[in-house]
Amino acid sequence: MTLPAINVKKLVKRFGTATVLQDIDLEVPEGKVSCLIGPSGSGKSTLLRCMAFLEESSEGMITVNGEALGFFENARGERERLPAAQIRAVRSQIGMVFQQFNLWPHMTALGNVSEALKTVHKVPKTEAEDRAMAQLKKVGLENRANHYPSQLSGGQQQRVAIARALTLSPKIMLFDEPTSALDPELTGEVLNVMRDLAAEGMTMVVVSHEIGFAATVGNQISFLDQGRLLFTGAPADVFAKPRHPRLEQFLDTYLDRGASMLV
Amino acid sequence: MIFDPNVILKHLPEIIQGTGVTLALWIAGMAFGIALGFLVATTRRYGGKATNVVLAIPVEILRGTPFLVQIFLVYYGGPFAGLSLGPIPCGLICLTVYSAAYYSEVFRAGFAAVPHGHVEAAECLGLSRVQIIRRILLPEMALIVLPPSVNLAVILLKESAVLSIITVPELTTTISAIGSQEYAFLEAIFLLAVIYWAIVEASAKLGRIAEARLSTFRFSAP
Amino acid sequence: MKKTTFLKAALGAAMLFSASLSAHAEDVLAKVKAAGTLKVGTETAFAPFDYIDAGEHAGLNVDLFAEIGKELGVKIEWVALPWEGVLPGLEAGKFDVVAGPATITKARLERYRFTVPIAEATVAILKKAGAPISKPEDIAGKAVGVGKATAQLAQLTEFSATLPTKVDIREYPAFNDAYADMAAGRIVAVANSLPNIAFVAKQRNGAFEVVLPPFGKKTYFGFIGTKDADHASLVDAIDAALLKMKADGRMAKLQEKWFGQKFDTPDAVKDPAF
Amino acid sequence: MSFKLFFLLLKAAGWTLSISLVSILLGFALAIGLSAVLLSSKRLYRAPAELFISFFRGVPLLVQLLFIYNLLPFIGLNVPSVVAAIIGLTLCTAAYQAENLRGGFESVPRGLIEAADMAGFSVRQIFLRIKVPIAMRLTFPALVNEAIMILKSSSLVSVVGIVEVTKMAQDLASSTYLPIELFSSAALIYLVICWSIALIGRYTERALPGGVK
Repeated sequence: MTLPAINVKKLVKRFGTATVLQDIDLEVPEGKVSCLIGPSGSGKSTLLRCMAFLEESSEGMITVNGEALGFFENARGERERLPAAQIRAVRSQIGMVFQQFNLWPHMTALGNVSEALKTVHKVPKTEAEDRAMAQLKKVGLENRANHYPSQLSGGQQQRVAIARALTLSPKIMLFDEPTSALDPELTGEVLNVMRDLAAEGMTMVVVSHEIGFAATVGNQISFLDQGRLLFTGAPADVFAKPRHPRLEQFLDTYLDRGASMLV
Repeated sequence: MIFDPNVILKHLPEIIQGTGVTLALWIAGMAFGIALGFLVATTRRYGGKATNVVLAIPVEILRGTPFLVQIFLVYYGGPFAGLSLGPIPCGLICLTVYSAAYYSEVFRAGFAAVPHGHVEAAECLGLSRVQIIRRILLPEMALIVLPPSVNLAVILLKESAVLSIITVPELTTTISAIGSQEYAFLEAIFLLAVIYWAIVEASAKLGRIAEARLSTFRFSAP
Repeated sequence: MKKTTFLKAALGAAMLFSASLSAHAEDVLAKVKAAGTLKVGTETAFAPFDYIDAGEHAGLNVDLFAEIGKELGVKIEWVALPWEGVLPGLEAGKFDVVAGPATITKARLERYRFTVPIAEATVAILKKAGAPISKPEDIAGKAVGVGKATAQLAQLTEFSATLPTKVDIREYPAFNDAYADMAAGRIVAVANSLPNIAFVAKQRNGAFEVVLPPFGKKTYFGFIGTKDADHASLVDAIDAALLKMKADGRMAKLQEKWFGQKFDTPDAVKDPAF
Repeated sequence: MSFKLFFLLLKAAGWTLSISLVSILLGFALAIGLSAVLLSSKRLYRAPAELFISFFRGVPLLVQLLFIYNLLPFIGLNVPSVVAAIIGLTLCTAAYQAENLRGGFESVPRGLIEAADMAGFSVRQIFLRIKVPIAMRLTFPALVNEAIMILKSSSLVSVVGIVEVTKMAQDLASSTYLPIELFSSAALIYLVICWSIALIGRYTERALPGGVK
């Protein structure tokens, strides 16, 4: 077996006195789609944000393709913070898509997608915009390139945000509830883009309430509840009955009953 | 040039009196201004479109011209139009009208900030317009308008120093007169700055306390 | 007691810092000549010495300083402030000399150095035409205007104390404001120096009247400089220019132009009556 | 009232406009620096900036101007009237603008910065490319208001010897005895300028690409 794309070991995250993640161990396989599901407040978004080092874990380690992210264990076995440049280097392998899209409102779609190439990687303007345009084309928005975020629908904004993450050629894509801020009729276009991406063999970690997506596209499902990772497995195993009682309760309570019948 | 605090101590009674005049004019002007401003804002909101536009004109004129020019116009122009006011009444009237214009805008914004759904809910329950204003809009507005009101109060206090130019015997007038009389110019400016600063800081502090008190009545985020 | 001492110390310390930095010796006349401009501070609401005539700064001071400028070989740069700010401005070094002019008084001589007197400054009453005032004493109990921080105010206050009922003294930032208020009817009279009120009465023909005799002691107007050694040569030079103008008749001509009469002024006032 | 008097007022309005404009711009530059200090996590850095803002927001402009004009010479800075007026208005507006900007920087949505973080931006790049443009847009209406405030406040600079519109009207009123006409005309001039600023501000705001919702 190959090295996991992301390896989470004994991860603990505390906010003040509240422990939101407790002893999380998780391997994200390369080239596969891993889904994190669980009720609100279960810690799944926090776990994803720790994988992007947007949250700093309190204990434990995360490695990305074998390289330590944020913290490493020094010779005396103590946790130590890596220098900022190194954190940036490891993080450059990761692309992130947010629930609220987080497009920069003062730039056009093309500007959003090409900005990091120009600013961070010093790619010449025309080349950066060509590459950005190619990504926009991939998400089907080449004709919206000169629109500002405020002129785009939620679904279009999220597709631009995906294109923005993809231009930097990440090895891993993290999706933090990418469709939950969208009107139901707009979720399809985003999920389709994600499906295409999965088909290309992109390593993806998806936090989502879209159980249907998780069940059909996901290769690995992890169920979190109250800060603990209850189990991880293939969709067929996870959703097979008899289910774990907490999962059954989750499917009943947080989704409409129809959905639980589907899976 | 040595700073001489004796000058301040010698004239303490006058300084206290001048401070008193400033505080009295400020608080009275503000109280009348809030009342008049509220009246204007309510009339503009519920008095129909024409009333709204007609009342917008004086409000915009008052907000678009310097307080000093307004005072000059009333104080020196007034007698030519049959309105001969002494410095204190003139100052009080100008301060009132000026603050009313600004407070009316604060209240208008406050009205607008109350979610329309809350008013609709009250309408559906059969509350009258006056009841809606008293029971729904005002309590919700209070927290919204408090911070800009405190800011405005501070601005008005500072504007009141301008009244010295038409010889209202307030703080600035009193202290600068002492400064000239005693040839203690720097002491005077210094003292003026310190007293105003102290009043402003104290009222800002009061405003923050009021805000903290008021926000405890708010049950949940919208 | 302890509190007062602390207050004094704290305030004193704060100001001492700024005071310690201000000492620097330099001859002002040499500086003025090198720069080619003499900065003169004044207020422009004191007709006929300094006032705004249809937007232009005019008056006896303007003419006199034009001549002084010629004598010293420098241009004149005017800085117009409210009167209350003029003497502080002089002390802060914002200008080299003050035109004003100011009444030469005992109190001011202690702090400032005056030039050769340029006119008489004796204070009298200007009343609104028809007001029941026929002699200075009639202002008892009435509202009388006067400029803030002026010698005229000091003399009016002193005169008021001698009257059976005190005068209702109203202080104005400038005498112009007092005249305007008299026109508006808020006060019935203004106390100011004779040359000023004679000019105003003439300008507003019929509306205002001068009440004679003057109630104040005989005093004179002079320009004001500071007493320190740096400024001595400059004030000396201005004095010399003024004396020269007195001798060759230019001063008298200008007095005629602005007051309609010439004043018999001494060459120096050492011991003012007030 | 003759046209000549109105023309004199207009001429004086040149001072009003130029002093206000220079002060707004200088104040803005100073405010950017101040707000950066205010956002610092070190209390030691923040304290002097907070004191500065508290002073210039707590003391009447009239007193500030006298302070600057008469007190600066004692620390060896003897500035002419125009400079004193500009310094006074600049410091005053900088204090207000710095507070606005701080608020603007603080309300740049966290997620926009995270997105830049994920794209590998350095702290400096995030500040220049993301925070500054967004904070500018957020605070633009407040900036327009402040410009109007300063324009009106400039009516006070005659205490340090500048003959701007208000002082000119006062001077002319005392020799022509036409206070109503002169002060109304002065008011009209202020109104026209203020309303123009408001109009230009609204137009510019609409033209700015994509505000934050």
